[in-house]
Amino acid sequence: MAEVTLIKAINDALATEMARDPSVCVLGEDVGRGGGVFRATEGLLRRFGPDRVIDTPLNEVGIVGMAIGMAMNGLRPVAEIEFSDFIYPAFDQIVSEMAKMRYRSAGQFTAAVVLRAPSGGGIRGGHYHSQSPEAYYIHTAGLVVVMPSTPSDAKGLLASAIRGEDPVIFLEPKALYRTVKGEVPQGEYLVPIGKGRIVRPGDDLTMITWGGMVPVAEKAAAAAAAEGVDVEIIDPRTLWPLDIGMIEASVNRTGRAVVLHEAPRTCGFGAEVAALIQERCFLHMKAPVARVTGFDTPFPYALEKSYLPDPERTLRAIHASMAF
Amino acid sequence: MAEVTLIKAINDALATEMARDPSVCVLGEDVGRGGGVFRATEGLLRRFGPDRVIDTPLNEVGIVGMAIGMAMNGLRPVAEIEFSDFIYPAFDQIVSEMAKMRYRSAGQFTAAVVLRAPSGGGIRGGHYHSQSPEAYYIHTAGLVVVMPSTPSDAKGLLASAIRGEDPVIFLEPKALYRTVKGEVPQGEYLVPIGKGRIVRPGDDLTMITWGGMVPVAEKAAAAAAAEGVDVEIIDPRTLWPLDIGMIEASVNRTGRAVVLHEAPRTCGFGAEVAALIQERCFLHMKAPVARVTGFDTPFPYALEKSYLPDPERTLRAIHASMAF
Amino acid sequence: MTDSEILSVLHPDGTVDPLLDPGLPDPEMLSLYRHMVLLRAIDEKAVALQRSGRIGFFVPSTGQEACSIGAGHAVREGDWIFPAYRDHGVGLMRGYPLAALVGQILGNTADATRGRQMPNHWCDRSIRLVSVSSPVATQLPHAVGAAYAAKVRGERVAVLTTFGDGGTSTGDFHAAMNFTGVFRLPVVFFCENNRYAISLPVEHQTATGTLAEKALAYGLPGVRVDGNDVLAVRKVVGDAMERARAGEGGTLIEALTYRLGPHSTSDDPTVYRSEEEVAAWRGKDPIRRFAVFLKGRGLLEDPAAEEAGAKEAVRRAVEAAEGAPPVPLSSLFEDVYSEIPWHLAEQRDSLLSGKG
Amino acid sequence: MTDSEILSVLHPDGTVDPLLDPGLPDPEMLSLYRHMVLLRAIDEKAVALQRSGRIGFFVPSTGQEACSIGAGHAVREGDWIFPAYRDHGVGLMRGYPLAALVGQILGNTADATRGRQMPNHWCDRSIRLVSVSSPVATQLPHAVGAAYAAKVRGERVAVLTTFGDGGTSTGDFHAAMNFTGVFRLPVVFFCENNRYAISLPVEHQTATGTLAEKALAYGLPGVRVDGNDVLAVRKVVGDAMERARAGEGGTLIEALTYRLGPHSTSDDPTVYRSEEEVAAWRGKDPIRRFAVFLKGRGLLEDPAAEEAGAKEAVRRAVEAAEGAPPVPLSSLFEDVYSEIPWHLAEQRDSLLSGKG
Ligand SMILES: Cc1ncc(C[n+]2csc(CCOP(=O)(O)OP(=O)(O)O)c2C)c(N)n1
Ligand SMILES: Cc1ncc(C[n+]2csc(CCOP(=O)(O)OP(=O)(O)O)c2C)c(N)n1
Ligand SMILES: [Mg+2]
Ligand SMILES: [Mg+2]
Repeated sequence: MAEVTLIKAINDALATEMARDPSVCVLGEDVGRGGGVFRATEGLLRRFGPDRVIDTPLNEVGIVGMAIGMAMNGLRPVAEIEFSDFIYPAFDQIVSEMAKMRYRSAGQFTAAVVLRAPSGGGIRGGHYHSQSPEAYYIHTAGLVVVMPSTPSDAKGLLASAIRGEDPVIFLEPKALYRTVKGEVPQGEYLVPIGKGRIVRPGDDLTMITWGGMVPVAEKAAAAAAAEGVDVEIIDPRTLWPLDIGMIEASVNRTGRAVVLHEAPRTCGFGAEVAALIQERCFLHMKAPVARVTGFDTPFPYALEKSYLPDPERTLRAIHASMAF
Repeated sequence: MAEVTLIKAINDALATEMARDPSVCVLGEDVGRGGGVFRATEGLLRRFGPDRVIDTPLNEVGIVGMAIGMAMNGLRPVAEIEFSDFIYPAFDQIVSEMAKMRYRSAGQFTAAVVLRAPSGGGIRGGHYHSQSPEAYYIHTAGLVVVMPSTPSDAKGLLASAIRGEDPVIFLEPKALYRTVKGEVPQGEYLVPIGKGRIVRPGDDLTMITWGGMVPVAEKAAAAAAAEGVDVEIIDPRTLWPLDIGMIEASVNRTGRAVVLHEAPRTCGFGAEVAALIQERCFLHMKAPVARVTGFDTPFPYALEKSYLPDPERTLRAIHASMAF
Repeated sequence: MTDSEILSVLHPDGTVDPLLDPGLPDPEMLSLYRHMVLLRAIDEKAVALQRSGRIGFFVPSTGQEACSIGAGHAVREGDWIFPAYRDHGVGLMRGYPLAALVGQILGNTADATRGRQMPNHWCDRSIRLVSVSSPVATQLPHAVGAAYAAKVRGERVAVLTTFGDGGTSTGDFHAAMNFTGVFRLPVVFFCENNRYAISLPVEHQTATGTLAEKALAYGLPGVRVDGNDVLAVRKVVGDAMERARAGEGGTLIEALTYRLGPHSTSDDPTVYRSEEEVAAWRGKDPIRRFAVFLKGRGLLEDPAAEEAGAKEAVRRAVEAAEGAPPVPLSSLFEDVYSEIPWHLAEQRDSLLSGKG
Repeated sequence: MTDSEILSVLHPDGTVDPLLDPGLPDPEMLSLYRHMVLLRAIDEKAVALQRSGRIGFFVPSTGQEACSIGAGHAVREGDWIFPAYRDHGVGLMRGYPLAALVGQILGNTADATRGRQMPNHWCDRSIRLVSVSSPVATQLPHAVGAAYAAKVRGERVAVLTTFGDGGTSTGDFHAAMNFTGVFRLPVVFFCENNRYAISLPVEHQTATGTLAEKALAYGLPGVRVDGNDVLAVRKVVGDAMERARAGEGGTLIEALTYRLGPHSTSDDPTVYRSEEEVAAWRGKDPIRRFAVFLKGRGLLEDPAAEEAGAKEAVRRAVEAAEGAPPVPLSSLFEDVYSEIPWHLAEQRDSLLSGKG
């Protein structure tokens, strides 16, 4: 197995699934000749041709709506939205159509589209190239929301999303595209939807985090370990439906939980995780579930570093929880 | 003071503010000649003329985007979206533009638009005439989110929203448009943004609810009272920024909290309220914060009555909390 | 053809323009007529059901029968239909059973879609009649995607999508038309310009003289047709579908018509339309107009008997469907995902057990 | 004027078409030239700053200077500007100070917008230069609203909004054009067709022959202009702004141009464009073309000296602004709302106290 970047793993998943199943197509802005602004679709046009690697006009309603129609008529479209910040023109197509097609037709029609979008901060991108929108989609019944944090998970989860029968919002932590490397199995490889990953086992406190915050959690946990605090890190990978069993078991054991995410705090996914934990683990809790998150402001440009949770802020939350 | 319906109170607020301030305009689909599909804008066209009561083409991007531009150039637009379910084509204008205009221009430009939209279930409207979308907007930094549950609050809060300097998502519980009546002060009347209302004082359990669920909570509380359980009901009225002080004081006293809302549970505003309460009132809690909510499905037509929380389901949550 | 030319086939005196006559066999013409009559009978009954509280809501198509029936008749096996809420006629003409339609309205176990949506939101996979949505025009981009899939597989099929004059203002229209032009897809955009979007007159919907000319902005042809003339609609839609199937790309059709009734059972059209205007259009009733022609041809004898027959058929269908049991509570939690995840299982169990 | 006619003023030999010459006084013409040269010098410096890591990102307008400078010159006091990210030239021409522009790029306390946005996202209330957004074309409906407000107040002003060929495909374009037609608003839609939306050639963006003809779908006039001819741009935009101010409604202008550099500092255009194509357009450089004319008129002697002067001005501006202190941490929480609510006060306090 080769060590590859996360973006290469995405590219690998796309190529592998397209080679396996001729109904898999990719579409979006600049995905063909351009190879994708992050190069996720590089080489696919040459290999699979313009019928399956579709450069679209600049319109997200068209991209998502067309993908829905393709899915209804036997294809398996993987649509790329250039940045998750630019998905909103298609929000109606996502929440009113993609998410509800199976339900409203009682299963006669489905919209098993995979919508890939680079997400999160870390590239000095300001307001519109940095946001973390997962909560909007988790709140929308009918959507599966996935966010990998390692190359192998990226490959395996994307392949599972493509083969699945549900619409998937597949958020890719762009900060990690080229900064993490890892071994990725060659050829067909699947990671199941709905199963979390224990990034680091630990006994004293459970930290739930995902995407670009996983390396931050690891640093904070290492620092805590040096102080004798043993943090368990859980990356749910599939944000919804959440692997609640893994979290519950951990928190029942540790009695302490911190949720760490980039998105603004209020009504972020951290709120849901906190609500679930206190509902399910109430009698085991030694401290309130803490949230370390982006602030409730638009994503700033100059102060990005202060906006994004870092190992120090995370460590302070660990301290506060341990000292509660 | 006359007893009027909630929809009349909305109409009254619009007429009063338009009479007071010539920069107030209303715009939207069918708001002029049609008088609004719920008749919220009835009579305004005749009284204030077509320059200030604007029938727009069928395009929500246009409605919201135009309202933003009007606000930037000195008007105070109140835009109506026919149902909150039809707001999504304009989601990009709301989250990328309206919510961020002040921040990104460091206060040079603001988009103090009031976006009114009928919201919630109760009219046999199925998927697209019944949803409760508040969480999307609460999660979006920069927006004020308001939802009244009485005619006087509807009038006073709408007037405050129109006079304020921030963009407001003003959700109107359509189930209550004609089913609740109440005394409404005549002429200019303001209810402050950001202040909750204690609907019913009580000592044993705090119930936080809003919009169309307030009457449900009242029924459940009455039933609980008959069993000797004294429920305090808080209607935040402004969902965000939340009147956290009122909730904290109550829960610290009662030690028990139930959040009741129509929207789907996962990542709903109930999750945020639960997360905040357990963060702030941890040592006073005698039971986990419970959530009574719509289910995590698209809004159904035939089974609407089972989907929406009712006094029985609410009472069961009260029992469970008391017995914890 | 110039933009403002309006194609029509049926002359007021009951004859037809021989150059434009689609030349349908007699039984087909009678079938068109009978479906139009049935459609109107459905409207009448559904509105009555709503008035008596037995259904929640209804959107009638009275006055526009020539549009949906004419268009529906141009759809062939293998073609796809992405209709708007007002176009039950298209499905009906394609074979969507009356019983199924009535079941959907009632939302009980006679509804193949399990009471999930309001009346008028039908679908039937077996005839590629796609699930209707309430947000205006969201089906247009789906039509594009379905057409794309058919095209890359080399299928000789066309995709019909229908919508109103208001629909042309939506972003979905813009996206779908543009993608259709760029990818040269077999999509027929059938716009029923009934002159109003709820209360908004079409003159305030857009500043163009016609809706058809909007096609040019996307490199597509645009055609206008008399929407109260079922043979003209059949002809124009049939030609466009044929072009589409032949790989010659999409078409925008503007059918000029009028809704004689309210927008929906929630609407009071007297607020925004004059009696005279409605009366003038009532004089152009598409069913009566077609009947004159059929009588002249000796194909129709007793319109009143046809109407009575249709009413009776609808009455019987409603009677049969009304007896069906309500949808089970557990169905609330199904079809959200392909499998029921833990959180929905928990929510279902707590509802069914009377706990939550 | 036919749709495909492309208005141009500057002849290759350095003369002008006397019928179309906007007839600007000599100092104004020199000012146009100097702003074009300055614009290019800014691009060069900003790209260098990005390459050396001192700023995060930049969008150059090299090759399109005639568009934004020509359009900017047609804007008068009281008019509004809703620009796209590539149009710093419009603001610059209207008086947006170089120092402010450089401050914005650097995002420190020299930035009037407090480092809130990426480079290229300027604004200046004092000249009604509205805050640039990244999502393509979202500013178009805002322009409509601002024009509406001006119109109902009876102000004789025009609103200019700028965007690219890709922008015509967005839903915001469709909404804004249609509303402008319906409400007859004074909005000038200035589309810089630089032939690419990142990697997508305009032929794949839409199937129409021209972008200008899209105007007809909204009852608006559409005009094409040579976008590398600053006098032609000035003329066409000036006329459209005048029509707008006179209450005659909006116009869509398609300026044909080419971006000589990358889409942004993150882009590698060699992936999707040929060297020959770029070279051909380099031969049509709008600055050189204008210089030939100015020399012929005796208004310009030493282009190299002009360029050197501009570079020096930019260098000095950057030097001055680079010394400004970083924006304070507390500013992160300001301007979200008109007042700081409790939750932001808490978040601010915990950040500033090093607690949270
Ligand atoms: C996106 C969206 N906005 C608003 C509505 C509310 N609405 C329902 S029907 C309608 C008018 C549609 O008019 P038109 O397209 O002409 O079709 P018609 O009803 O006349 O057949 C409106 C505004 C909606 N359903 N969807
Ligand atoms: C809604 C939206 N989708 C996608 C993007 C990503 N994106 C940034 S610029 C661009 C191309 C714009 O092309 P054009 O409108 O021709 O303007 P140009 O950059 O050529 O000046 C794209 C797709 C975006 N900014 N906004
Ligand atoms: Mg209509
Ligand atoms: Mg371009």
